[in-house]
Amino acid sequence: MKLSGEYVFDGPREEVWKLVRDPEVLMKCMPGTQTVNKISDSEFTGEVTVRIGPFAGVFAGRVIISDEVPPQSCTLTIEGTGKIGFLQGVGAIEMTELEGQKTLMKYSGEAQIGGKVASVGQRLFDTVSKSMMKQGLDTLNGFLKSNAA
Amino acid sequence: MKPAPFAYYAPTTLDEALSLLSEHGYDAKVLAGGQSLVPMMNFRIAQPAVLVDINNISDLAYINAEEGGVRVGALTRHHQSETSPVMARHAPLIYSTMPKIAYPQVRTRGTFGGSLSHADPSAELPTLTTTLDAKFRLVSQRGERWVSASEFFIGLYTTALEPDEILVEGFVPELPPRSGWSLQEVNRRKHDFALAGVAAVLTLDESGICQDARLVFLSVGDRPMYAERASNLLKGQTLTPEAIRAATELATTEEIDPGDDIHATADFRRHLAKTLCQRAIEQAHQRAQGKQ
Amino acid sequence: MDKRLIGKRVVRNEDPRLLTGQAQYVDDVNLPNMAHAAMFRSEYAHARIRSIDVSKARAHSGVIAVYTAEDMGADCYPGPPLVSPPPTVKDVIFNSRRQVPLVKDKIRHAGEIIAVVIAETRYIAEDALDLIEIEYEPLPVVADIEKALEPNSPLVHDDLDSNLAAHLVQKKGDYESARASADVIIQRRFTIERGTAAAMENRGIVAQWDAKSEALTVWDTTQAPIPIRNGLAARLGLSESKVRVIAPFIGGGFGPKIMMFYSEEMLVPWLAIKLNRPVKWIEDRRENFYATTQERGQVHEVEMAFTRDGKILGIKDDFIHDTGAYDPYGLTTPLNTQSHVMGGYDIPNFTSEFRVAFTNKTIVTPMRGAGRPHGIYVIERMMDIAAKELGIDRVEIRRRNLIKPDAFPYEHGIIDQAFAPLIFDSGNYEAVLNETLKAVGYEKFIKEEQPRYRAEGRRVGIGVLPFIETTGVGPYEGARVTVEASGKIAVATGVGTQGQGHFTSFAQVVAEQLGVDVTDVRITTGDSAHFNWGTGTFASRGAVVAGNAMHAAATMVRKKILKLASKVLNAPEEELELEDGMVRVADIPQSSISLSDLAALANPLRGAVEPGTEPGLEATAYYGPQYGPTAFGVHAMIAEIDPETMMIKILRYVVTEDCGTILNPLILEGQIHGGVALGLGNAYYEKLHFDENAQLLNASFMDYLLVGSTEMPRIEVHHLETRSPLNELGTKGVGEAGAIPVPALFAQTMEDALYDYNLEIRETPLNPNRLFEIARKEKTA
Amino acid sequence: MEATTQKIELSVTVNGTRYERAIEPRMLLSDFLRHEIELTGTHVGCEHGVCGACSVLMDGEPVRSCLMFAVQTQGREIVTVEGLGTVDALSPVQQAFHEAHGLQCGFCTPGILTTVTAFLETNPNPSEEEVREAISGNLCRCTGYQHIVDAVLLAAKKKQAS
Repeated sequence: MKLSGEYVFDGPREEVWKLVRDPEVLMKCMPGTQTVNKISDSEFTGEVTVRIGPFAGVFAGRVIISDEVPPQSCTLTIEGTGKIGFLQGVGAIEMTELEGQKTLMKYSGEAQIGGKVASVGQRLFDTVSKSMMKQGLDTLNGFLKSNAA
Repeated sequence: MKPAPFAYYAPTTLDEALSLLSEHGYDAKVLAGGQSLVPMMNFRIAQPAVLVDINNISDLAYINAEEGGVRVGALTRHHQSETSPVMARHAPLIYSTMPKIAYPQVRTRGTFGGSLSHADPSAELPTLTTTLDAKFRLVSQRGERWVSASEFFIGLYTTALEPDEILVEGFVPELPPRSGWSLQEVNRRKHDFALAGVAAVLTLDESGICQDARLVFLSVGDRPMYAERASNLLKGQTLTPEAIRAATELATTEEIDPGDDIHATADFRRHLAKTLCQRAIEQAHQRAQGKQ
Repeated sequence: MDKRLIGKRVVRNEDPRLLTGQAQYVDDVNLPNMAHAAMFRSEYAHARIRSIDVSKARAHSGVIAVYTAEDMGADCYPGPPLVSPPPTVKDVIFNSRRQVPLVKDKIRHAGEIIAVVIAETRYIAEDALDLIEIEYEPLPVVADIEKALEPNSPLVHDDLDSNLAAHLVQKKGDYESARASADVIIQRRFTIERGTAAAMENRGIVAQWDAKSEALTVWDTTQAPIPIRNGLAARLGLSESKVRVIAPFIGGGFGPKIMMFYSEEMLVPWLAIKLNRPVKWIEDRRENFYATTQERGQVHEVEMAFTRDGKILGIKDDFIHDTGAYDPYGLTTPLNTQSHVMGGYDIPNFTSEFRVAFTNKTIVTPMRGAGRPHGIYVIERMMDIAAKELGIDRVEIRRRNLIKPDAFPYEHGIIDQAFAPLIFDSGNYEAVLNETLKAVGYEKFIKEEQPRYRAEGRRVGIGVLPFIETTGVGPYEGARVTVEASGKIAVATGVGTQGQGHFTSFAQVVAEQLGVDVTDVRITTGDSAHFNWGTGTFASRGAVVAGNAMHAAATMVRKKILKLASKVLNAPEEELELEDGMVRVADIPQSSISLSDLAALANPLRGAVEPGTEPGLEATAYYGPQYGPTAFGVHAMIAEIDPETMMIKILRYVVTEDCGTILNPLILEGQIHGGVALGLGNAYYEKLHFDENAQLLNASFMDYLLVGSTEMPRIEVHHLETRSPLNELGTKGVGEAGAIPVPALFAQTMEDALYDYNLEIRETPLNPNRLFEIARKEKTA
Repeated sequence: MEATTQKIELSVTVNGTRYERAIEPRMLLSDFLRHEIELTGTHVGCEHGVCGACSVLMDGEPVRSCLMFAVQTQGREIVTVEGLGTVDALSPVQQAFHEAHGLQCGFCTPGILTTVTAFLETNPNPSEEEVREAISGNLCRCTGYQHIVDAVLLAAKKKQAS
């Protein structure tokens, strides 16, 4: 499943980069994150509870940051495994400065879902991934604004 | 495929049910018809710790005609709506759609309130109630409130309901005179979830000009997609083919957000939405003119 | 009075029990102290197991045992090959790799079993599955059959140097010369994707071990109880006489219920012995999508040589066949494809090379159609394309090439799935075509109706095409017919039954010989305690092979009856007739004896039996054909499509079938209806969607679309009867026929309906989305 | 109010017989019928509410027994295929299925018979299209539905005549 889009952050690129570069922040941007553990500067793991209506699942998550070109671009690798399935995603993000202290993020990536949840819930992936992406970016933007405040 | 264990309550009054929800919060799920919840439980992709079965609460199943519309209780089974003369008279869009929803054995169990609360973006009732500008009464121990359908549906399986609230009834306004309606869908098999669909209601003035219009799409977003701008575009217009095309174009290029799945690409869904939107407006227009 | 029973629309003997919930299926077996198994299956398609910890599951209340491959020890070894490659074909490459009961180290498809939990209830067993902790090392996945055979592909089986499971070439005539002399050469590529049989009953096994008598009883949803019995006995070190396999009523088979062995079939009986408790395992629907075998994935590169006037000079078909992670079923399916790719046509030159690829997907074994729909799809699509390119009417080009009635037996000179030469025994192909054209009103539709529709802007198309089906292959089946003391007839055979009406059609064959009512013949199928020999129900062979064994045994019993009655009634055998359960001397009705009395006389309690005679009115007979008869049919369809939504409505569906002698038209029609329903699924609804990690994205009936009552058109069935000269009854098989031509027919009909889009369909199954994409591409091209 | 994952006392009438059992709340009605009270005529084909093989009548209406918990049938009346007729006395619907060859493997049949029995009560003289709608929630892999449709139409005729 391909996932791509754009998002405008209400803050300068350096600030957005700092947040993106902080896997702990990234993990927290995943809706439902319970715990975060640092493995290295560019790798974090954590536990995420995904809740969508009656569906609820706990996933062991991992985020790895690579191919960094600060403060412009990087690659994110995200993994999640749980009793009801697993997810693997690789995405490239690229940021450009906009006028008025804003930042445009372009992202494009590919996600693969497997296991039980993939086998019976495929109808909803696209909607779920889009909405989780939006929630995550909104959260990131929220951090940005609260840091600025 | 057997469900995980859960604690089961079968309250006989609404107060008891609300108290249970208040106590258990996110851990609890309301069991109404169960036609969407129980399959998820059998697959074990839903494992609620507590089920509050509201089927034993009396007085929640009714379809009553009222001034300006029809009041529908949350436990009204689809089969009741399908066979209700009151529904046929006051909410023909809902009435005529009921036979399309799932299968006969599901309609005997599936409920009005359950379908709305589940908020599947491909289900018909959320779309129809949004189209008809219905409102819902949500009750908790903290009190009650009325929420319009367009504010109720927030996202995928996500509504304005708090964990301690139950949708107890809906009020579906009756369409004024010179109104027409239509639901157009494309389904793989007749009773599957639509690949794309749209409901339209129109009201004409005495000279035949469109006074009011609402276009709402299903299966092309994370909730019923109300094409507000396209609907507004129709208002004040004579519904010429050009006007219909323009509204369709606006709605299906800017006001829906279709996704890919194994049955259809976003591209095809958009194409279907466009075809169906035009057909829906045309059919609603015909009906408004008393031609059908 | 008409004594003929064969060919009559007799209602079924088995119905009353099935209609009242009294028929026993495997999941209905309920034994004292029975434990319930649930399988812990891999979610990954290709992975190494790093570690597994079942301790929490073992400790869970209500859990009796948990076994991994390690716990199973030396008993965990692969099943036997069910079918070997044909010894009669030269230069076959075949790498036999078979599934194990429990996987120890490397997972080769999602759904493979890693551990089994046995608990007091299935609910508890499933709870315990959630407590098993496992760590995988995911490996690169082989999902695509073409990429599987590329040099750098990851390997499904590490000990092989590629994913090539098999390779085989067959030739007839000299295709290259034919090509050189052709006026027109047409080349195309076709893809056919995987589906599943989805019998309404999932698989299931119940095993009971009696330690004191060392006897094992297994209830199994198998189509082949005798081979399962023999294999289990060998595997478990038991005498065959101590193992009883019962295939009771089965809720649909369609091919995948014949396997040697499913992992669970090896596991559950082993567990019952190990635990000394009856164990039940019932597959659930989600498991069925992973663990029950599937079929259909192939990619073809085809070339055909024609003369200008549409005569076929030759065909070259190279294809890749997907066998999934293992290949226990040999080459049956791709061999069937090869033997059907010439259709019912007189094709002098043929060459076909197939490669079978291992992939990280569920095992492939034959399912209803079994490679035949692929062959027919290829040839019939090519005929349509040729008709267009040569400017010849699509019916006419077929007519010019069909095998003529005087050309039978028609020898193809290649080997088919039965390891026998492919020979078409008999047929009257053009007559069947003509009958269909008449029935569907082809001429009138083309000349009058279609232009009218088109003038109205409606896209209504017609399709007509023929197909062959090789059926009724060996090796053999048997039957034992006994006249019981009650005068009723007991019949036993080794084949299993999954809804084909064997209790009735076999009864008709026997009753006709013995002059009794059909309801007085009681058939036992699929119980190894009742009949010791047999292979199974597959390849559209029940009515042909077991049916002729029935006929042979009944004929022998008839002789015994007449011989004994002649003595008792003191009348020559020629003057005796069997009717209403009596043997009568013709024209002297008072001189008669009932079969009941005769049976008692044949099995006396005192006195002497003449030396050299056998007691009782009983006979056992076997029938094993040299090669199977080939059935023929033509299907026609008229359908409308909305070019904006690609929603279809089938307005007419006509079938003319020639499967030789008809035993029971009611049952025959039912078989065809059901076959067409599956075929329609394969044409437009049913596709298993695997992603690039070989994860199945539609493992439920929500997303895997079986055709429903609101989608199925009414089917008009017509018959022609060209008796097969190969067997006494003159029968040919029909079980799979309905499914075979439908995808090709559907494609032809869609192209005709969407005439102004100039479609060329080269894939199946289609769906609205794909039709939309193809149509848009062709329009912009 | 006491709620629990512990067993609950259930009292339900099935085919006119009252059954009382202590069961877990999560036990599906289909499993209760098949394994607790051993009425194995009701079949389970998918356990996610699509195939319809498990359809039974609750208070006269067809329901999916795999999508109900048995505890939800407290005090209700259930009719399964075993309650429609017997081998020696088939119900008119069963008889029609026999005559029209409306079944092959018989696995989906019980769910269809219960559904159709209820359907003909409310629609005694249906059109073919209405019949197809009525059984649209029942999958059959053997028959292509044609003989099932014929059987339902025949059953309607039989019932009208009697």
